Amino acid sequence: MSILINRHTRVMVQGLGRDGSFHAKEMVAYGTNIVAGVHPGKGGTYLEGFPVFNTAQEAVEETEAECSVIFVPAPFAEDAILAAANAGINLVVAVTEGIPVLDVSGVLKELNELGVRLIGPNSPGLISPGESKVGIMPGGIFQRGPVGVISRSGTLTYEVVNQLTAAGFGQSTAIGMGGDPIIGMKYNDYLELLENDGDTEAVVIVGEIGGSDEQDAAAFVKEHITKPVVGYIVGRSAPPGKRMGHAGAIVEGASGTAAAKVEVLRDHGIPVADTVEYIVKLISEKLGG
Amino acid sequence: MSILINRHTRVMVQGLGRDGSFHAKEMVAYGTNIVAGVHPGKGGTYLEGFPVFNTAQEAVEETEAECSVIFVPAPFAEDAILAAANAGINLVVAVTEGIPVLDVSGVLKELNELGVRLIGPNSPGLISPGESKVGIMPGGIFQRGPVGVISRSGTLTYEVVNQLTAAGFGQSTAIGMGGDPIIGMKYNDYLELLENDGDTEAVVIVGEIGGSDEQDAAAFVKEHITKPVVGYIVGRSAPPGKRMGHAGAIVEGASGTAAAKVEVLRDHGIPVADTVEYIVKLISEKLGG
Amino acid sequence: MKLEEFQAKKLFREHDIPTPAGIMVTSAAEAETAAQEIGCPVVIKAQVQAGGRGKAGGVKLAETPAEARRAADAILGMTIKDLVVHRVLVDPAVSIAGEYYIGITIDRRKKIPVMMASASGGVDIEKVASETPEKIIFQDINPERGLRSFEAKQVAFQLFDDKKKALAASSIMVKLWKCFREVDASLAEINPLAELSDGSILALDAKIVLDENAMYKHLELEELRLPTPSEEKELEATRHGLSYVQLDGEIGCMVNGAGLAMATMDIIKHLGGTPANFLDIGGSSSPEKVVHAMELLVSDKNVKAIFINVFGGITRCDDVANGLVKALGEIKSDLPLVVRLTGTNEEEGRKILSDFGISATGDMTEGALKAINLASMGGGSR
Amino acid sequence: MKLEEFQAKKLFREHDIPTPAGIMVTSAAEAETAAQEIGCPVVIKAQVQAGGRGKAGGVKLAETPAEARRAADAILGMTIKDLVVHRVLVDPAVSIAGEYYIGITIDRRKKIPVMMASASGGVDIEKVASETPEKIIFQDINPERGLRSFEAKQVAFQLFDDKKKALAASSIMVKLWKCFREVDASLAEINPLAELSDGSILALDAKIVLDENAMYKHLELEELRLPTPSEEKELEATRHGLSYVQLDGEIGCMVNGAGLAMATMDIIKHLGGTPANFLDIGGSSSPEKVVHAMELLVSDKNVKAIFINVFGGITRCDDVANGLVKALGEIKSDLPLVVRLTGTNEEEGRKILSDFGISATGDMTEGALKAINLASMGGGSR
Repeated sequence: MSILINRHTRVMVQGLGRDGSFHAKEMVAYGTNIVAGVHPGKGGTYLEGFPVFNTAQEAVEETEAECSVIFVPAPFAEDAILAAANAGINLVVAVTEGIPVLDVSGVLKELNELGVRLIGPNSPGLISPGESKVGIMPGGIFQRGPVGVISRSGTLTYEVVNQLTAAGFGQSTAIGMGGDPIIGMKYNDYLELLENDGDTEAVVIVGEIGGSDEQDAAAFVKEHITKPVVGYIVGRSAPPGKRMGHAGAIVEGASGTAAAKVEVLRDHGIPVADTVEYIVKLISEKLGG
Repeated sequence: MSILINRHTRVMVQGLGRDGSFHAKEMVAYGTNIVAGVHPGKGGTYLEGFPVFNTAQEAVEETEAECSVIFVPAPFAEDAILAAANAGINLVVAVTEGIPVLDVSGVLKELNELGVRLIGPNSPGLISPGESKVGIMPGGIFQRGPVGVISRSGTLTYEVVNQLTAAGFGQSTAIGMGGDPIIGMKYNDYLELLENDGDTEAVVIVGEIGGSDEQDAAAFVKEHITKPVVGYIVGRSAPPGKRMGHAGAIVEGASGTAAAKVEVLRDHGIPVADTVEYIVKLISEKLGG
Repeated sequence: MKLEEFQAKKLFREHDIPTPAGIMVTSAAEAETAAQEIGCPVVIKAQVQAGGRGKAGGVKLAETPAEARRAADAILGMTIKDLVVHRVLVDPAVSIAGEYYIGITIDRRKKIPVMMASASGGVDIEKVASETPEKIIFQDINPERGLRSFEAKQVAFQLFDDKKKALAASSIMVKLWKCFREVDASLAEINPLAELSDGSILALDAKIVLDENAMYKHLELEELRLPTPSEEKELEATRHGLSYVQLDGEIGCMVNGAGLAMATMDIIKHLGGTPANFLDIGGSSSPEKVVHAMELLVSDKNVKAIFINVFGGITRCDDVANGLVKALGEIKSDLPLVVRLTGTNEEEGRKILSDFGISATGDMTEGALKAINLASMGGGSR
Repeated sequence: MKLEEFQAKKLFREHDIPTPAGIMVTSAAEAETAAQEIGCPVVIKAQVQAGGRGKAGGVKLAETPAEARRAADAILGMTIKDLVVHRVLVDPAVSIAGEYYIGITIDRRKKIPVMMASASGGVDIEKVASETPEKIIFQDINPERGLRSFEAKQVAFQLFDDKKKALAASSIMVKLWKCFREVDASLAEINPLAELSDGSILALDAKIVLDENAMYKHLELEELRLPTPSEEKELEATRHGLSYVQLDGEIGCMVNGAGLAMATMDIIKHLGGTPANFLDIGGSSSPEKVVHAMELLVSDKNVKAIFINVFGGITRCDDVANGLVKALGEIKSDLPLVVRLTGTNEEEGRKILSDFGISATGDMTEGALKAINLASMGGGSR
C-alpha cells in the first residue's frame, strides 16, 4: 500500500519538451505506469513506448489515464491543468514553477468543482517507493518502508529521505507539496490519507517559513492522527519580507516565522527536529528501529 | 396548496423606484407577505409597514425573507439577483426587462450552484390566487381554483386567465416565465411542481414563437405528467427573423415557428387551442366544468 | 442588431482575428481606387444582411481595377432578398485550399453559449446541421469561464492534423469567443474560415448579431446600426417605447403586451383577415404613445381598418380610454376603428369611449371579426 | 515586486480610483515647481518601501512652494529603515474628515483573494488585526468571479451610513479588485482611504505588491522596478537563474534547492556560525551558473568561508563536480572552501573534486562545522 499512486496508477505526462521528455524516461525507468503523453503537434508519435496525443481529452479517452504530471511552461500550465481535470484525470501533479498565484486560485476553484486533486504547483511530485513515482524525485535514494514524508521542498526532501533510508527507515509515500503560496493539497490532506494507509507507521512533516500550513497541520494531527508525527522546519535564519527561493517561503507577519511554527507544533505534542539527523533519531524512537 | 408561493412566503422587494414601490403596494394590498425592501440609501426607512434595507444580505438576515422580486433597472439587475441569491433567498423573481443575455447565462450558473430558483427575467411574476402574488400581475382577475397556468407572456396570461375565471375555472398558480431567450425555470420545472400539487387538476401551457421550450414541454408531459395539459401557441403570423416584442420571441430555424410547436404538442397528445375561447372549452372538457 | 460583413470584420480585426485587408466603398469609382490600393485580383462583395449573396450575383471577382469598377457598378443598387445594396466590400482575392466553419451562438435550451465548428465550411451551416449533423462539432462554453484554450484545441485538432494550422485555428476560436463576449453578441460566425494555399488561416466572411438588451453597454456599437427602411420604422417605434413589426395585411393592430399582440394577429388570421403589423404599446397608457402608435398604423398604406385591443391589468381601463380619446383627437384619419377594452375598470373605460362616440367591445374575437368586416368593406376613404 | 506609493497611485488612477493629483520629483527644486503647479498647501512624502515614514520624518506639510523646497531638501537623502530616500511625492494637502482602510491580499489558507476593510484606517492594520480584530470586515473574493458590486456594498454600508459615501467606497473597492486582478497583485492596499471634509472619498496612500510569477504577463510593469542596492544584487542573481538573499553573516552558502539552502543556513546557525546569505543555484549544474554564484559570494566582504552544499538528485554529482571545477578555475579567491557532495554518482563526483585538490565531504553537518571553523580562523587573505 501507499497513498495516491501505486504501480497500477495510469499516468500521463503533459508537456514533452526537454524536461518533460527526460523525466518521462526516468519515470518509465523507475517503473511508473506511463500510459500516455500529451503535446500539441506530437499526436500520433511514441515516446519510450507510450503513445503521444495532441490533447489531454484524447489521451484520457484512448488510454484511461487517471493521473497527469504537468511539465508545461508556466504561461500554459493553467490551461494544461484544466485540460487534464476536464478530461477526467483525478490527480494532477504540477511540477511547473512560476504559475501566477491568482491563476492557481482560479484553477483550484474549478478542480474542487470537478473533484480533482492537485499536487503543487512548483512540486517535485511524489513517490511510492517500489511502486511508482510521478514527478522529478530521484528514485534511487528512496526505499520502501513505513515512513510517510510530506514536504514543501524538493532537495530538502531528498536530504531527509536519504538519511532515513541510510538508517533503515524506508518510505511508504513521499510527497513534495510545492513551494508556492497557493497550492492544491496540503499537509492535512496527506495526513488524512497516510493515517488510513496500512503501510504507513509514522509521518515526517518537513516545513518552512511562510504561511501557516504547519500550524494547521499541528491542530489536525492533535485531533485526527493517531500515528506518530515528527516535524522539521527550515528558515530559522530567514529575514522577514524576503522570498527564500520558493514563492511561498516568505515571512509576512508573526505566524510565518520558523520559531512560531516550531512552537505550535511542539504545543500540539509534535516533536520537532533541529537538524536532519535529529529527524532520523526521532523516527527511530517512535518506530524503535 | 399552490406552487412556489403561498400566504406564508416571506417576500422581499429589490429596487423601490417608481415601479418597485407601486407594485410593492399592490402586492401588500393583495395579501402578499412582504417582509422587507432593499434599496441602497433607503436603509432604515419603512414602506407600507415593511422595513427597507441597504443590502439584500441585511434584509435577509433581519427578516428571513425567502423570496425576492427584482424591479432593479437592467444594468444593475444582475448584481441584485446575485446579491439575493448569495444572501440566502431561494426563489428570485426578476421582473426587470432588458438584462443582457450573456449576463443571465452567467447568473444562472451561479444560481444553480447555490440551489436558487429564478423566475424570469422579463417576467410578470407569479400568483397563487387567494394566497400571494409576487410580481406585477393584476390580482383582481385571478380566482382560486384547479388550473395551473404557465406562460411566456404577461397580458396574454391575463387574457387567458380572465376567460378561465369568467367560465368558473380558477387557478392554483399562474406563472409568467419571462419573455427572454435565456430564462431560469421553464415549463418542465413548473410542470413537475404542478404535477405534485394537490390543488392543481389541469395545466394550460401558453407558448409562443422562438426557441424550443414548448417541444421540450411536450416530451416532458408525455413522459412525466398524468394531469391533463392544454396548449396554446401564439405568433402563427410572425415573419422569421423578427423580434416580436419579447427578446425571445423570434423565429430562427424551423423549430421556432408556431406551426412546429403546435405539431409537436399534438404529436405528444396535448390538445392545442387555436383561440383563447377554445382553451376554456378544452379545460372544460378535461375538468367537466 | 445585425452587423454587415465589413463591420463584423472590423470587430474581428480589433480582436486580432486575421481577415483580408478589405475596404468598404459606396460607389463604383471608389471601388476602382480601392482595388488599386489593395492590388488585384480583388473580390467585390455586396454588403447586405442576407444569405445567398453569391447566388444572387452579389459577389464578383475582378482582375483589374477597371473590372472592379464595373463589378461594383453592377452590384451597387442591386436588390438581394428585398434589400437594396448600398455598400460593397472590396477584399483582396486569396487562394483558398480549404473552407471551414466556426460559429458561436446562444443555446437557449442549455442556457449557455455554444461553439460550433465544421470542416464543411463555406456552405449553409443550417443545411449541414440538418442533413449531416455528425459533421458539426459542438463545444459548450461556460459563460463565466469562457472558451478556454484547451477546449479550442480539442476542437481544432479535429479539424486540422497539422500543428501550426490547428493552433492557428484554436487561437482564432478563443479570440472569436472574446469578441463575442466583449460586444455581447448573440451570434458570431466565420463562414468560411479559410485555409489558404500558403497554410495560413483567416476569416473570409464574418457575421455578428448583437444582443439588443446589451446595447446600453456599447454605445460605440450603436453607431454601426445601418437600418433598412423597414428597420428604420421599427427603430423609430422603439424610440417611442413601442415594439413594431410591419407585415403586409390590412388590419392595423395596436395591443398592450407582446403575447397578446401576437394572439391578436393570430385571431385575425384565424378569422380570415390579414394583420398589417405587430404593435405592442406596453403597459403604459400615455396618450403620446398612443398617438405615435396611431401614426404608425395610419402611415401604412395597406391598412384598411384598425383594431385596438387592450387588456387592462395593472393599467386601468379608464386611464387607457382617456389616453385613447386624447390620442384620437390628435390623429386625422377616417380609417374604421374597433376598440376592445376589458379588465380593471372596464365599465368606466367603455363609458369614456362611448362619450367620445366609440362603442368598445369587451370581447377580442368579436372585435377582430368586426375589424375584418370593416376592412373588407373597403375601409375608410384616404 | 513592491511598488512605491507614486507608482501604485498611478496604477490606481489608471483604474479610475480617485487619488490626489500629485507629482513625483527627485530634487528640491523640482519639488518647489511641483508645489507651485499643484497649489499650496502640499504634502511632501518620502518614496520608500517602508512603513512608518511619518514617524521617521519622511512626510512634511508645506504651506508655500519655498517651504516645499525646504521639506524636500530635508527628506531627500534621508535614511528610513536602511533605505535612502531618492524620490519624494508632492501631493496636494487635503482636509480629512475620516480615515478608513481597504486592502486586498491573498489568503493562503482559503486559497483565494480576500478584501479587508476597516473604519480604523490610517494606522498599522496588522496592529488593528491583532488587537481589535472585530474592527476588520473580511470579504472573501471568488477568484473566478471577482469582487462583485453587491459584495462591495455589503462592506461599504458597514463603513458609511451615507448612501453617496457608501456607493463611492464600494465603487472604489470594485475598482481596487479590478486593479489587483489586472496587474496580478499579491497585495493592493489603500490606507488611509480618506473621507474629505467635502464628503468625497479618495485614496490618500497606496501600496501594491506584484506577484513575481506573473511578471511575464506584464512587461510594462517590469519597468516600474526601482530596486534598492540589496535588491539590485538579488535581481542580478535572478537574471542568472539564481535565487539570492544577502544576510550579514560570515559563511557564504551555495546550495541546490531552496529548502536545502534554508536548512544549510539553519545548520550553520545551529552550530554557532553565521550564514552570509541564502543562495539556491537550482537543479542545473551549468558551470556558468556556479561561476556567477561564486562571484556573488566572493563580492560579499563579510564572507570568511564558503560552504557549497549539493545533494545530487536528478542532477548527477559528477556533472556538478565538473561544473564546480570549471567554475573554480575561473574565480580568483583564496577564501577557504568546503564542499559537501552526496547523492546520485557521489563517488565519481568526489573523485573529480579530489583530483582538483578539493576533498569533499558527504555529510552536511560535518561540512557546515568545517566551514564555521575555517571562518573563525579568519578566513582567507583578501
